[in-house]
Amino acid sequence: MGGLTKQYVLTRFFMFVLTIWIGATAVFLIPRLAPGDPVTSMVMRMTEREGRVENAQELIAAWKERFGLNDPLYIQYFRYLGNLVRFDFGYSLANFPTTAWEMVRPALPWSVRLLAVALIFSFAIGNTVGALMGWRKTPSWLQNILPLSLTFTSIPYFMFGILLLYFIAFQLHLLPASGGYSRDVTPGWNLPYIRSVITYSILPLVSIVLTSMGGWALGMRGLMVGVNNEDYFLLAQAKGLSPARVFFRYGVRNAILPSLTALALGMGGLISGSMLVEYIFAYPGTGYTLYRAIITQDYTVMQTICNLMILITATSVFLLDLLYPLIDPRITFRRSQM
Amino acid sequence: MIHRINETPKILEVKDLSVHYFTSRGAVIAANSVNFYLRQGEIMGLVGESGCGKTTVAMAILQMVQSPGKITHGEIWVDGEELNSLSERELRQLRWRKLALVPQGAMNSLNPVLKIKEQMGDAILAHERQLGRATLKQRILQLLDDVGLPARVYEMFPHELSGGMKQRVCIAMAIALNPPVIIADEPTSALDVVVQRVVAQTLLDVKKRLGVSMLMIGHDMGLQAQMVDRVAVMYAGNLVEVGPVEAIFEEPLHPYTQLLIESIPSIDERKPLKVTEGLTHDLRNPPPGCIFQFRCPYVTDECRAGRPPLEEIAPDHFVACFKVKSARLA
Amino acid sequence: MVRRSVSRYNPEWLNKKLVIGGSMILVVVLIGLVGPLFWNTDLAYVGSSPRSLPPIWALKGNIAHPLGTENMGRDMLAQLIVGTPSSLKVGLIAASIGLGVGLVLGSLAGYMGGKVDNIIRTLADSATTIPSLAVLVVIAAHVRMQDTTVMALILALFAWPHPTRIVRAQVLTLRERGYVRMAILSGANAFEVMFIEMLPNMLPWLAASYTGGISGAILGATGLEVLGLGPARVPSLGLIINQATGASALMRGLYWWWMPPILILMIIFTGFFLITMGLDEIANPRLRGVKA
Amino acid sequence: MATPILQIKNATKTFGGGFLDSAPPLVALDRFNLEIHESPARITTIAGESGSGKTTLANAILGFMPLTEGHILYKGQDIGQMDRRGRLAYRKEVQAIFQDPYEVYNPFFRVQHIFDMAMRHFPMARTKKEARALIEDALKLVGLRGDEILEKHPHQLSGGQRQRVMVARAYMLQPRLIVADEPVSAVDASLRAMILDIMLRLRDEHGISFLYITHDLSTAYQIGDEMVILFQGVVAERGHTVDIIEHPKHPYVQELIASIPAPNPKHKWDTDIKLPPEDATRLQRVYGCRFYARCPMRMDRCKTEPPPLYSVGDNGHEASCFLYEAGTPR
Repeated sequence: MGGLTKQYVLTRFFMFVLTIWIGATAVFLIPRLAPGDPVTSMVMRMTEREGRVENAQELIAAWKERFGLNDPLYIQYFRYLGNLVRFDFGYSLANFPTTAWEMVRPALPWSVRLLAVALIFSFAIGNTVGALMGWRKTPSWLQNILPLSLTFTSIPYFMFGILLLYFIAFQLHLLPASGGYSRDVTPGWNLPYIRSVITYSILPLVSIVLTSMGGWALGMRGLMVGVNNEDYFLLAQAKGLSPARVFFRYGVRNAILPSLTALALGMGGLISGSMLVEYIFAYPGTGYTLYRAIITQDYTVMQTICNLMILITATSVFLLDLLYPLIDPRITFRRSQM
Repeated sequence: MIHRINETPKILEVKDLSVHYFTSRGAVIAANSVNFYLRQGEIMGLVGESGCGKTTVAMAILQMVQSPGKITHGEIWVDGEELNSLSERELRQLRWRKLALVPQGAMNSLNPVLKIKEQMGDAILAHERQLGRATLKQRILQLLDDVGLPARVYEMFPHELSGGMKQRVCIAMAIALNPPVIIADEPTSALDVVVQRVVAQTLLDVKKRLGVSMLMIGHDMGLQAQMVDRVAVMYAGNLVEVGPVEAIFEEPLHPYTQLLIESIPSIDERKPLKVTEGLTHDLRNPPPGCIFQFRCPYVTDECRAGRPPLEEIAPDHFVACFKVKSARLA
Repeated sequence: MVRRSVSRYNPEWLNKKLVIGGSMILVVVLIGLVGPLFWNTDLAYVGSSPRSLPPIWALKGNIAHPLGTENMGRDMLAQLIVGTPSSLKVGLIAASIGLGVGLVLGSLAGYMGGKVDNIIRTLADSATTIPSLAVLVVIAAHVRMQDTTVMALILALFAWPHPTRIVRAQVLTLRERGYVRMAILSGANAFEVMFIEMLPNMLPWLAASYTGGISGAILGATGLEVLGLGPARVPSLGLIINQATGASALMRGLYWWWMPPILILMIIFTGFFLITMGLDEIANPRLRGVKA
Repeated sequence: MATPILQIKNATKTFGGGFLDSAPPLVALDRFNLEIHESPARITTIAGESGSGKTTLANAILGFMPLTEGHILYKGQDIGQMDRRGRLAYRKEVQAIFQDPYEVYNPFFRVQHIFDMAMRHFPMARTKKEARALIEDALKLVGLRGDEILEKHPHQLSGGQRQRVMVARAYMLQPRLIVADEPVSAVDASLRAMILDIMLRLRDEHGISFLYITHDLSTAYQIGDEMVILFQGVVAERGHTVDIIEHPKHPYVQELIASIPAPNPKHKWDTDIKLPPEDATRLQRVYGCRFYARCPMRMDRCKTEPPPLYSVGDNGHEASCFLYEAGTPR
């Protein structure tokens, strides 16, 4: 029977925990596997940038002490995991008394909002375009226009962002270039503020949507072409159903299923890509915070953002997995019913 | 042989139908000037080996030949209407109401993500929009009962059914609008022999009760013998013989029909195998003359020069062979 | 002994997208190969040239620096000639490691099944969902990168899950194929089955995964460079963009600074994208003949 | 008596039931026993419908799939425990032909490859010339010539040619036993007889035994010697082919044979057949006879007690049904 079985939920939950664990472990372990320790290399970097750092050796020792870097690796590791579970990310290095979480928290809603809207738009537009491209009955004038929407598919989000920034914001002055909202409005539930937030988000949004929807469209086209040849699709036509009904109920309804799995996989890439877009547009989300952390060598803030991104991805994948069986009755179908 | 003029009206007529598949290496003639008719209330079998064009003919009748295939010539008359000349919209309204399909391969003919009730309901509602919910449910339950399926199938998904049950759902769906003609495209292929019998008998039962006419595509001669009234034999895109089932099995006239009948393994007596060999031609370059000339043991110069037409040599019995024709004349 | 004839049997290898994409990549490769023969690459370093010269077609353009210079006195043409091959190199190294690891893990998983398969599949599945750039940033911030090779190694950490999944899926389907069984019946061992029977039939998939991997790695590398986390001493396309944005080149209209590297990167990505699509069409014939 | 070339002892294969499976395990083959002797060469048929375990058995014999329990012995040696050398010897003497004559060709190579591979691992020829002579010899048996086909790609051959090449390949290795897994199910009727005829010739002229695995009782009836009929992993009936087909004892086998469509329009099916509740068979774990749910003659004890094989006639004719418990065949 369709629906959620305990087995299925448990397996998916295991994957959820595992993804977070692998990501967090990579973030912890790999810098430590490299020759030298994080603190020393960070100080060396500072030396590289600023020419000279006063009392470099003492600084290194003090930092090592503060981070417990003198403990054996496994103790550091378990302490790290323990803190992670308690959502304790430690103090910001650049702004000491502030915690890393306090540094990141204000940026989160901006990023999540931007991401969610971008995802909805690119998924909806991309799949519609792709489904129409893969459908035999699509009028030929539309068939000829649709591929145009794939133009920007291969270009990375942020590079397209730079072009938009230059032409639309700096050359044509149509839209604001950077930031999250105009300095002239007061944040809160007032119309000018909301309008400003929307205006400022248009360019980052457009760069993500225009460059990512082509991927969905291509995937959907392939799936739709496959469905076109399925016996049930042909039978639906033979039944004399209206083209719209055949298209949605026997075409899109089936072809969208693998796209949903790809949605889960695409989350990580989307989050990664949007971070650079935020940097380009100085959009006050986590991507921009990350960039500021890189400039100020704020190691803990970087780690915090990274772990949060992993958490967000894993959570959305998990939620999607839970949703999936409700859409595809076969997914938790057990062998005993064969 | 019974020489009796059959006056039963023709419900389906295929006139001079040609279907070509346009490939990069030339056009493949999948069906070449195919002519036959189906009388009201009869089951006609359309048989031949794989790739002979029998499924293409079925798809052409349904006006569902897929690209790169194309109907290049011919007329298809169903219950007084010519299908090739209909608009897409008119065709849609006619489909299923006059011409239903029991598809090949029971496995994939049902949409895996829709419940049986939705798929059957779709077919009915597409043609009877104003139908109430309760009436619709009653209709579907009745149809399921008609093909011997329990009522719980109504709420089930296709993957919860066995192959035979799925195919019976397809039959129930085909009779939903009481169409005059049903095309059954290898309806029992890929089913186990016992299930095959159950499905075949369901079809026969439905036909008997509703008086529907049926065109049954197939390659299993045993099944044809059990089910059909007349048989049309197809070879490489051409009809070579059409006749009453008893005549075809007892006294096949065309050399290819003879070959088909002889190669059926018997379950009644153990006898030596009859082995024949022959070349088939390239479908892109059919030879001038008879299509069967390379495999025919009786081939003459006449066969190589011109193609024998399909001619009626007894009521409802047609053969395309010079040898048969001259034997009859003599 | 064993004769292969892909070219004759599969004319679809001459896919249009494949050819166009391939030519685009070839042009970019030539910049790095032929460029140093005609242009002094020493000009790619700080102070080698006058500062902030516009390109030759602009009002104050200079034949000595046809694409102009930036505000630290680096010649743009020289920077592109040095930076372009290094970007390609990163992608190539990372994707090759990824493909190698993927071949080993994928065939292990597909062949051995059971626990080995479970572990490898689960690892690869979770690794694909991890937002790679976020993790890369943290790693890159801590690893001192002198040259592009180290960066390629780090990027390789995210280059293996995709090939692993592809190879595993392929081995699982091919394992049931009649011809693989025929080879086993003919006494072939696992090695021969993998490399003689299966590998040729996986080629389009592997190639698509490989080109996809290359552009993925270049994307990652460029991303890190743009954020200022790449090797700081060697010119690279991402680093040029980083320096340009850092110097507000966009606002100041110094388009010759940031635009050329972006254009080259766009050619690279579009080229690899077309190649990947072409290869996909070869691998999945049913995509062919559909407009795109 | 000499050691049998192949001995299958207590072969059991269970699928699923693992750690992450919530479903109960599926027993595909349950304690199956069979002996095949080198001489005289015989054709032993393993017949059954889908899910009967016949393909599982073939896969186990060919070493594609390990058994859950039981042993397969080649000349007294367990094939699961042989070293590479022993396995090569086994591979040479026990060969196979499969159903799909296209799938067994690697699309990447020419037809020649299929012979090269075998030549490489089995020392049969010292020079290229010798090898070619062997290949030509094998091809001649199936009526083909090397220069016609070896340099071609598999898709350039017809279905019949492809299947004949596979037979030639198996024959070239001079095996003692060929496992033929549905060798004629995918070829057209007129070619079927040719393949079956080659099998008979290999048995009679070259002393090669066959394990003929099929769902088609009529071809088995035409060429087979011994026969085993499987139902859901268990032997329903075994004995000489003619005895079983002409006098089936087990209710399942009777149903099976009655369901084969006779190629004779005058002998139509008895339409009173009760439709078997096909969805009721696999739902619950079976403790007794696996045919219980469908059996028209079932008794209470059949539900809980699996029936052993009872002798029902000459030539080792046995059926697993309590109806024959007293040893008095009806």
